[in-house]
Amino acid sequence: MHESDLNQYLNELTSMWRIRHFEEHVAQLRADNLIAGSVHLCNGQEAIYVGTCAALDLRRDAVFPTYRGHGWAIACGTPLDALFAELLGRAGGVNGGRGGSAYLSAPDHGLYGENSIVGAGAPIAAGAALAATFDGSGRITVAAFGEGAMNQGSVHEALNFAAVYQLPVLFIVENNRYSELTPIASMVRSDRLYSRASGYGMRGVRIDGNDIDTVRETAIQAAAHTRSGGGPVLIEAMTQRLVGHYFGDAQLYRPDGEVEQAREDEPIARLTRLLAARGVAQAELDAIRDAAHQEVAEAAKRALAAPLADPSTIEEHMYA
Amino acid sequence: MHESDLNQYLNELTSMWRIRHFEEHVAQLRADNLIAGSVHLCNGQEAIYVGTCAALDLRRDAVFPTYRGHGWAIACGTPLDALFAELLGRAGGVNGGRGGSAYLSAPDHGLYGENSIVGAGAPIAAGAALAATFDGSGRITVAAFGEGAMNQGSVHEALNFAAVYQLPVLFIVENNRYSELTPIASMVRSDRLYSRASGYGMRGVRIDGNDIDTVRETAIQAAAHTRSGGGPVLIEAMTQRLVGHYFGDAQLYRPDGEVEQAREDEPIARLTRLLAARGVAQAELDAIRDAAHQEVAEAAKRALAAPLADPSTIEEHMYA
Amino acid sequence: MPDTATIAEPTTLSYAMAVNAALRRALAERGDTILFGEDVALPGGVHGVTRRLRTEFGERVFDTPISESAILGGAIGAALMGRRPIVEIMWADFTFVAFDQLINQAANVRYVSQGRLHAPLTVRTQQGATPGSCAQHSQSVEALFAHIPGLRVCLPATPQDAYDLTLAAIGCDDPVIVIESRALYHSMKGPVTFGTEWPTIGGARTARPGTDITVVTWGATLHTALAAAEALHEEGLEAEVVDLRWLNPLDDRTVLESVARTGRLAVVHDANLTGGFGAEITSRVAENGIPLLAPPVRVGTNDLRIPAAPSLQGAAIPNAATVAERLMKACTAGSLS
Amino acid sequence: MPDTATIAEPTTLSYAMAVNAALRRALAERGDTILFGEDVALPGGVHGVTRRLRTEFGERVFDTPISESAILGGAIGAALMGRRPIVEIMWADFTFVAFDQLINQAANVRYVSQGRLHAPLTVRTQQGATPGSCAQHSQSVEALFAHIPGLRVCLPATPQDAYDLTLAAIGCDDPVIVIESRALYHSMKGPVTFGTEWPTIGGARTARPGTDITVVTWGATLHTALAAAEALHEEGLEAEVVDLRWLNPLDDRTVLESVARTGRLAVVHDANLTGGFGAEITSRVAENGIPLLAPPVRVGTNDLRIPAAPSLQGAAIPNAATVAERLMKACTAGSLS
Ligand SMILES: Cc1ncc(C[n+]2csc(CCOP(=O)(O)OP(=O)(O)O)c2C)c(N)n1
Ligand SMILES: Cc1ncc(C[n+]2csc(CCOP(=O)(O)OP(=O)(O)O)c2C)c(N)n1
Ligand SMILES: [Mg+2]
Ligand SMILES: [Mg+2]
Repeated sequence: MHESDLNQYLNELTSMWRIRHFEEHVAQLRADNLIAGSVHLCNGQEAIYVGTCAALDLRRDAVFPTYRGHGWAIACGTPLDALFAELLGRAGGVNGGRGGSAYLSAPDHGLYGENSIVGAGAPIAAGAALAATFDGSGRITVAAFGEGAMNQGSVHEALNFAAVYQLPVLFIVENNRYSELTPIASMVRSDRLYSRASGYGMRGVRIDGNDIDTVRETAIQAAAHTRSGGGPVLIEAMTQRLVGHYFGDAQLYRPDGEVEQAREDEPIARLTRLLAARGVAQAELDAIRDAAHQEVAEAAKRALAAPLADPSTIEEHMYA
Repeated sequence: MHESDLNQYLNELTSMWRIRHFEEHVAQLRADNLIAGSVHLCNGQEAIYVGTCAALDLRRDAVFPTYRGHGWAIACGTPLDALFAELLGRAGGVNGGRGGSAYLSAPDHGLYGENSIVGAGAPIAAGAALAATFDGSGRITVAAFGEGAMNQGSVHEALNFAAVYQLPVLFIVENNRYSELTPIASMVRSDRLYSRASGYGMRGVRIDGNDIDTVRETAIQAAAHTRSGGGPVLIEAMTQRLVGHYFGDAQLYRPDGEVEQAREDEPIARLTRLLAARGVAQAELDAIRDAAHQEVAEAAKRALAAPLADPSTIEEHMYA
Repeated sequence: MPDTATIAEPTTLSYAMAVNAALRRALAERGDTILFGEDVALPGGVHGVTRRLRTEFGERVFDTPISESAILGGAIGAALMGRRPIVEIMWADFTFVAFDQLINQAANVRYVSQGRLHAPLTVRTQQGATPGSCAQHSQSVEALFAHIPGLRVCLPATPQDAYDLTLAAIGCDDPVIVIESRALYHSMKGPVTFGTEWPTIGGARTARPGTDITVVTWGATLHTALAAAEALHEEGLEAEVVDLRWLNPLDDRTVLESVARTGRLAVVHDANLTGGFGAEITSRVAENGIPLLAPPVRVGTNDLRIPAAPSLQGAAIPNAATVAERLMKACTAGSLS
Repeated sequence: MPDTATIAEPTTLSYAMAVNAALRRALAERGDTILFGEDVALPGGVHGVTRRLRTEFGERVFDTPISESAILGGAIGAALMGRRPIVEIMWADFTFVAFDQLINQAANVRYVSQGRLHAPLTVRTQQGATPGSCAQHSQSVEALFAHIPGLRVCLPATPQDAYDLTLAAIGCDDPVIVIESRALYHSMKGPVTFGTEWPTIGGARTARPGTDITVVTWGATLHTALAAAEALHEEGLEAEVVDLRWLNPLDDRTVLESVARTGRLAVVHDANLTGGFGAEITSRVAENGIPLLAPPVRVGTNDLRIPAAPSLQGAAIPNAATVAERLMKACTAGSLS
């Protein structure tokens, strides 16, 4: 393995661990009622975020994920302290606690906002790409959403809108098989969702979303294609979540053994096996995991010590 | 030609003339300001209505067209007097003048209602088909809309909804090339709209919508397919309007010669040529045209003589 | 669970299970009902409100794609054909992705067809902020529905009303929006009498009698208002609390009659003030010329988006203490002229 | 057309062409503007409001698919990135197919991001009934927008305001809904002064001074109210007519000040009464304790769907005669207590 390839893998492993540990901390904070309300964790889907962001230039590109967006936020480089603080309702959160887990943004890091309305981010991402056709920025945008969102009218409109103007946008379908508690198979007759792209005259591919190499290389190609005016691309990334839809989901709807199998197939386990097979020492792999854990734990601690959002500020920023 | 075939053709010619004359009368009444507001005429698209209705049993089936729905209403058998009266704001209109040209219904004749919101009738038609899966009626439903409506979110949702439950509904796309004043080519990247059907796991076909044989036979097959539980079918019927989007449309957006060519290709001219070629006497063809004209003219006259909708009734029927 | 239809003794149920009991009765007694929505069937609803109904009623209860326009349009179409659909829109905030189907479609059916068609569908949804809920999952939007002629609108505030109003909605031959309270689903338990009659729509309820001020409210805010009334009581002031229950049909007679007695009016709601339904209540009292001892008061959320952080939500949305303070002031305010 | 930006002498323009002049100036002076919607570019709009803009401004003006969610979402996304989009939703009734993008998306941007993001988009639409217009193309829905914190809302009633308010909307750094009047597009002509300043948002206008009653109105209904005021004048009564112009920001001070002088209040709108914005105005006057000589009056459409037939529409929607009659009664009604 080339040294640069190895470094890339190790960085990706770090990034994925950072996300995983973040989510595990969030689960604990939620269980302890230090975080209030619904949280949607992305454990198991990390390769999509890390792989895609490798294709982006986040000083100009813009990412529009869903409520399940912590992984995107971290892959974009949003500071962990400010993310924890946001979920914990602290003044120092990326949105001072106003957004919360499911609707936060960090535009300084290219994260133009989670969205808690299924499908609603897709036309907004298309619009951000539309701006690029006027402002000479060379920006591309990413609209990320789940497979269930493919049945929402706004996603359809966004796909056609992007196709007709050949907008520089990547539609990333994070196909984790379930929409809340219902399997995609019971919500569509044809589950080859990427195949809808051709009806819009748009490129569509299905990939293994748990393989960091595949995600990264697909994203790099697709980004180059769309950035150079080739039009939008739809990437259906197959993955699985290792956890419930939201914190507290008992997952009774998942068949026996599914989660166990998913633990074998998840991207961190896969990259770890790959690196071990290519001769990276177990100690080094463990050190990466542990360093990420420590980074996350310290960020959480700092956020917990920070002051809550100040109620006297609630009237601010309603209008220009 | 078999006598039964000939009779069928002659009936279809009569029906198409009835629609054409109706629309021409409406245009005149609108020009004379006896009809108020927007009217959307269907001149040139008659084969779609007459051909499809041949496949329906309107005692139980249900049709959901758009504002461009006079042709559907007539093909369903709605009395001309009551249709004229509706457009003229008369008490005797199918909806007592409340619906008007663009939003009328005549459920006694299987016409469950025009719709003036682009795309909105599609999920409603799917729902009417859903009812059939519970009520044992054997009903199928027709959702008819223009090619431009294919980009509306509600149509997308309806197509997927119908596909996933294999609902007995036909989606008829009346592709007349324009949406109001804008050509479809500038609103989609791929103009093979029927090809979107496969993405939903649904049958989709494109047909010559100006050929009464093709429309009728396609509709009969599709109706049998969907009535027997085979699932929804999308039929993209290619046609052209001979007139503007609405009354008063100067049609500056249409290229030179397009309307002239359309007059050659329109379904009445085509069926007339076919029948003449098969030996039907010109006099008989003329008589059919004239009889339809007279029927329509008399209906218009009766409707014009009828009383206006009574303002004192406006509070009625708001609630059960 | 016992056969709900024949029991006269009250049973203690959570708000969520009271809705469930109503749905179960409707599905059992009315063969024309069908129930569908996102996650309502096999999973039994993300809040558990529809649980066991799929098991009991089979394919009349089914899960849908995430397609609110198809859900609502589908319900309208099925209703036109004689079914009596009950659908769930998981959050009231989500109705806006498919608002057309309610405003331009369902609401028009009966009137425009001169009564030849009707659309007896029930849309169950829920609203309100709960700690941490984001701005897209926290709004109180009843005023938008209440401005649409043709839609019936109710907001049950107790388990008994969750049961009764749900049944009344299902029995109604017009489209009804039932706005439930997520906050109350599992936190509020109370006695429910099932009765044998099928309840009908409409009618406010005087939740607490009083003489010093009339407090009009609806939905989960009732409990805020009742707590505030209790605080007033400790100060020797008696607030009469009227739970509207139905915004359409609106029982303004109960309100007018109460205000005529107390001479003071406050309206309390979680929704933001400008254009909230409190304005309608205040206006009805004013235009009916009911003499007031002091200007009427509206208590609601200031015109803000809803922040997620609990500390911020707490400051934005009326609570018992802030309401009590406003009521106290209203009770002691001077005469109008 | 002359260069609109530098002319001080008033020009006579139709309402539609006044909007057109504002759009033209915005596109010419602000390079960050883009304009899109259904049929707005090559065809110049189904009502001709955007004509010639495509020719003059090229690809910054473009036609879209029939996809209102994509249009509004697209505008939001472009606005987030520094464009200043102006979009048309052809009829206000059609906003409901994409209402989410306004309520849950555009309205939240600034507040939830603590001002780090903002969405300076202008949504032009038009509303009202015209003879024969169907129930899905006839509603007056301003109250729905005015209940949403985060959205600015205006309704120009004259060519001058069509010009000024459009520019103010475009210049505003928040999402603005401009509700135009289809009925006025070509029927109303008037003087327009272009000015050199860029107008800003907000501010009611006293369209007619008077002493006997304050009549609050907005949008095309202004002309109904003015005609009614003229009829009153012939009876010796002087109505002061306040054209709100902006429902958000709401200039209630002008209203309160006028009512304090006249002692009587009527609100007139085309929208249906229950939950209409008239309720908000009536409530503001009541809760501010402005003494009234008689109960306030709301004149609007009864809570009906809008029928298409002109004879029915005429009976449903307020006109100068019915408004004058109500105002007359209000002016002569006895004291409150
Ligand atoms: C318009 C709308 N409808 C319904 C919901 C409720 N909801 C939240 S997440 C979700 C499932 C989405 O599934 P999918 O798109 O596959 O994404 P995933 O959660 O699996 O990442 C639903 C139905 C919503 N937030 N918005
Ligand atoms: C939701 C919505 N958006 C826009 C319109 C305005 N509008 C009316 S007809 C029409 C064009 C529809 O074109 P198409 O679907 O091809 O049908 P056609 O009129 O050609 O029959 C448009 C945009 C509408 N009525 N509803
Ligand atoms: Mg999923
Ligand atoms: Mg067309």
